Amino acid sequence: MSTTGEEKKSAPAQPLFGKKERQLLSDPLDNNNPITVQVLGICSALAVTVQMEPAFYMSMGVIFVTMMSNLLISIMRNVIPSRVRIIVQLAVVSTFVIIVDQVLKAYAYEMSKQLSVFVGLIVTNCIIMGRLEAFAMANKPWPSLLDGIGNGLGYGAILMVVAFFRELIGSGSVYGYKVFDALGINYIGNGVMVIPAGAAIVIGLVIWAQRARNGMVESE
Amino acid sequence: MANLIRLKKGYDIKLVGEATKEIVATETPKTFALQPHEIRGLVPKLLVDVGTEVKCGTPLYFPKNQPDVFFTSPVSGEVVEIVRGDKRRILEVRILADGNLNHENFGAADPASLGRQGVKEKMLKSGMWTFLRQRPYNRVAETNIVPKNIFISGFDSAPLAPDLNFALKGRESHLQTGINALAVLTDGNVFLGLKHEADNSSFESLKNVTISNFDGPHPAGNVGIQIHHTAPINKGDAVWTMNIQDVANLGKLFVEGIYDPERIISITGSEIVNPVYTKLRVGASLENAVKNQLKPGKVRLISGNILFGSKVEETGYFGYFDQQLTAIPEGDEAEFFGWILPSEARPSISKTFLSYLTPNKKYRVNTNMHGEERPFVVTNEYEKVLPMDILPVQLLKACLAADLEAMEALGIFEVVEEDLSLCEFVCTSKQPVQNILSEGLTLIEKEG
Amino acid sequence: MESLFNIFIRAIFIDNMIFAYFLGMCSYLAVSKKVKTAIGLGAAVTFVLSITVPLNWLVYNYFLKAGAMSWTGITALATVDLSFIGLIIYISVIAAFVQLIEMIIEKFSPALYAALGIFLPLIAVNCSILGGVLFMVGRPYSLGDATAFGLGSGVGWFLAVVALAAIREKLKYSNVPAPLRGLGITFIIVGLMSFGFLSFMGFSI
Amino acid sequence: MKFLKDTMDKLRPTFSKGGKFQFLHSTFEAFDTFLFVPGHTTHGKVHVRDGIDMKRTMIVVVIAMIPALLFGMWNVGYQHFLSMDQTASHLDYFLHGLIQVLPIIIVSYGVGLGIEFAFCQIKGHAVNEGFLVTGMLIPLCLPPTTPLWMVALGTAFAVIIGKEIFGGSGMNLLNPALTARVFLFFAYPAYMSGEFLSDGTAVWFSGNRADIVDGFSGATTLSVVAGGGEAEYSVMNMFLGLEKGSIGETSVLAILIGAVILVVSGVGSWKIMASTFAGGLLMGGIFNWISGTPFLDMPAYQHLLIGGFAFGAVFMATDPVSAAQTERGKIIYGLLIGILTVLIRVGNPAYPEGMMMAILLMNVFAPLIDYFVVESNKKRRLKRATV
Repeated sequence: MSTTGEEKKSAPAQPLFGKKERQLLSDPLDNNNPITVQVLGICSALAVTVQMEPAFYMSMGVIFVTMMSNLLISIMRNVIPSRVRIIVQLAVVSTFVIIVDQVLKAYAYEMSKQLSVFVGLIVTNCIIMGRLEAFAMANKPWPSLLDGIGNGLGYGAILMVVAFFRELIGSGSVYGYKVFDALGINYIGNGVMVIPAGAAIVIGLVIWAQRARNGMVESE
Repeated sequence: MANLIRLKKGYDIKLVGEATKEIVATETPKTFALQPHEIRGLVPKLLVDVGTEVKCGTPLYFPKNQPDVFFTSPVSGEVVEIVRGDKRRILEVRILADGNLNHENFGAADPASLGRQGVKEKMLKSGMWTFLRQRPYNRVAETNIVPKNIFISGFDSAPLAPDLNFALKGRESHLQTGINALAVLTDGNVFLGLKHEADNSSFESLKNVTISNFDGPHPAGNVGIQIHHTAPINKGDAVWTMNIQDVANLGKLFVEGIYDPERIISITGSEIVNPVYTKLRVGASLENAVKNQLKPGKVRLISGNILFGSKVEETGYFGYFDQQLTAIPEGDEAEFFGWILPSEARPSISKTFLSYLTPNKKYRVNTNMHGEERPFVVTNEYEKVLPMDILPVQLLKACLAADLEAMEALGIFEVVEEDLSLCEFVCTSKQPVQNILSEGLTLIEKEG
Repeated sequence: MESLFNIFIRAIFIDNMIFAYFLGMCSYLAVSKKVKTAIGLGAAVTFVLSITVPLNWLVYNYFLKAGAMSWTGITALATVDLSFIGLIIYISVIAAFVQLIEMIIEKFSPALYAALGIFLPLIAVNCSILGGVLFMVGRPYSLGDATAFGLGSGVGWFLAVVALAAIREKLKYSNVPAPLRGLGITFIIVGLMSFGFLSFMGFSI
Repeated sequence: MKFLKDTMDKLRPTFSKGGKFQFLHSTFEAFDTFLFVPGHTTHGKVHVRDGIDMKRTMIVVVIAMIPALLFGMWNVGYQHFLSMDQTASHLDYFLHGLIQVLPIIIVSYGVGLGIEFAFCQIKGHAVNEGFLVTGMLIPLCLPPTTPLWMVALGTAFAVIIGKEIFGGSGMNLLNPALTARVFLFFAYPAYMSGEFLSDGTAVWFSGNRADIVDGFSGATTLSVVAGGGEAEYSVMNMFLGLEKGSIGETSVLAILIGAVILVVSGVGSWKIMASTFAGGLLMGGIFNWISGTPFLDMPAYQHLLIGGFAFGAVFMATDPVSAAQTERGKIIYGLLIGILTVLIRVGNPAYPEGMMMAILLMNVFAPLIDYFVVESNKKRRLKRATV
């Protein structure tokens, strides 16, 4: 399912933000999006998209974890015995997740309550393990860091798009701001967008729109 | 002794134009033709050319993949034309009859004393082998195998079908010899399916055969249905079938040493002036048989019955496996609000027409589709007319999806196009059921 | 005090791992193409969930939560709160258990093992398992409740995956717009299915 | 008629390939085949086809729904006057209901057909007649107070998400009408459970729609029972349908007339209907046996008379596309619907519309039921081979 990560030994002297590096950041946003194209990390993505705010915090958490664990694993990649690499990866990821969890609890308690178990579940988010396996284990720290950020961003972007539609249609607001009220429209929130079914349908449509644009077709 | 199998599912389409039980002689036609494409997937290799003189039983061509099987001339005369279609595919081998009916002599013999190899050789050489059909796939029987069983249906339940008991009256000894010959070919049984509580006088004294009686509407007379209920085909099995009139002709081969592919057929249908029986040879031009017989107007002439037959012109040729001609009106008129009005009575298994109040009425049907093709939607109509433990819709969908594994598991080996013809008739979605199955069979025969 | 039956029903339908929380989606989408494999993985998930949830309940209540270790009688341990490292512990318990299951399946059903292939190790990182444990920790469940919840969650996941697999097998004959094929239409099906699973909303007997 | 046919034939080239209005080809064909069953003839080895076609099948279902529709119209008026403690002539009741219900039907058909035609046009398909039924079912299963824009939204959702993206009629997973109903139920629960008075601003229709429907809303029989069982309902009224509820679902009598039409014509599956009723009775009986709460004690047969049970069993569950498609599967499917309906109803008195949820849930599981039926057929064949 994962596609990149084959560019193992790149030339020694290379710019910090060459074309390749920019691609590492931008590809996961669109054509190689972890959720809609790589089909990774869908697990916990959708449960927190009723509103944009929690989705934003969630995205930040995931970006932090992908970035840091990609970096750390990449640094350690040559010393990890392949037999125990999954355990090591899990340990590294869990550590960062615990950091995120504790930070949220300390500085944004309400939000951490709202995200409930989903912060903890970042551990099992396939994006992270997927990128570690597919990229960080085979690449140098700097590209790995970028790849982590890129995929975190790609994940976050989808989360935010889905949350945008769900919040707008479901509650008539954008990031908590009641747009319809501001426009003087008496908007009746659509309850379907608030229940999980709404998330699945919206993301289905987002995938449709994206694939219709980039021409990707799954053979089944 | 004979066991009785009652079938509830099925449907008899009652039509006007049933043949009266008299055999009217018609003049032997001038031209004959064999049409290789009547057998699915058959690629012929010609043995004759334009100008070749042939006798009745002279080989004309053989299938590319079965070089020891000969299709032989049904008549004596001269090959006058090889009609070809796209990519030079051979459509017809035409023979001009000389009117004398000279036979090749294959020599009379008792099948039991000839042994399996001897019977086989005689059948192959004379062309009688080609009337042996092998299931699965309904192909020409393979020469190097021994079939599990051989099945013969003793009645035809199709609309307006000929009464085979009537057709075979007086041919009991040929029939018995034919059965004896078939019995030599298999280690299993020769099964004969008869219609329950009907006049079976031509068959009652037959020996060397296991008789089962079937009771129920069409397609009870289809040999495929009978196989399913007597000794079903499992994966890896091969069984053979033969039309009962051809069994009698097979007997004639052993009794008299000649190949004589003639059948008593019924000329039927609402557009036939005088529906009767007549004698017709395989591949015969129809012109004499239907001369002065077709009513005016747009008429479709069918070699075979309305559920399994080929559209032919008046100057066309009689099918290789058929035993009836049918003529019905073409139905190319659009019908105003035809889908909502009660409409004129027509046969239907649905009860949305008034016709269901008069179940015994006989109809004059036409060839209109009565609707447009749609995806499979309505359920349970195929099941009503297929008296087999087979899920027809699922099987057809597997064929459409080219899912070999599912096709096999759902029983494609047990059916041939003919068995699903009623499913196509009843289909609300107007699906080409037989074509779908046919493509499935072709695919699985090629891949499997 | 909820009855075990209600916890069970709620876990299957209302708090369904797939339809309410989208947990375990990766393997859910990957194995739901054929009913046979779906049944295999579904059974595995059910089994793992119904064992690891109570197992982790014991771990949490006797080792991790504040004051959990008072049973040891060691005063130094009596006030220790280890719940912050819970994540790592739970994951380890799950991983170890899955390893065991994998070995058992490999030994007794090579066919199933071959069919599930790479998905068995995935159970360890199947979010529904960890999710089940985390939900359990967050709720005031007794051991019995936790077992009912774990089993219910598993059954819910099982039903969801086999139903989707049957639907996708049926969908082979449909004519879905090309860009929607695969992931897109599957998500929409999941959405529509989740309507059905809301049947038991507010259910209690 | 000849003239009409000639006109259509003359127009055909304009809409065919190369014609000026080629892009409206599907639409033209839809109208043509609506007027005339085409003169296509058979071309395979089967030369005669059954007289039945999809249009005819669908129209039979629509006809079967007409008694429920007519009664529903009358009942809307009757309930209105009843709530205002007035009486009027039956004609008044009916006319009042007609004014109320007709716009809903028009919106449902208008939006649904519009989308359907558009999709067919884009994909170049023939327009399918499946919506004939859906377009009538949607109004029948909605409360008469439903604002028209909700009808439009629900219909659009059902047709696009519920059907078209699966490839159109015959491919859908859920019953489209039910999809619309459930979508609206979850989107706007207050409007759908009949507790909401339409406030006029949310309605397209002349602004004073609220006046028309005033008093109609309120407790349905189900909510009366649910609310504690001060049984102010009579079994006879339940059977006749003199009670509040969705437009077409109240009168068991009218629905049974439809059921007879469906069963006699063979268009609706009697197996599904019968097994659904049987399942409801079975579960109701079990609950009677347990006994304890008003709902548990409600006689089993009464479960079949309320909350759209009959309507669901006859018109919704029998949709051949979303139901189980194997014969054995249909019986299991129906039984489970009946059982689940009563179970859901009794398990959650605040959420008594168990019928539609049960059907929806079984729509989801119908392919699985079929799967097992098909597998058992395969196994039988395999077993036969090894014996």
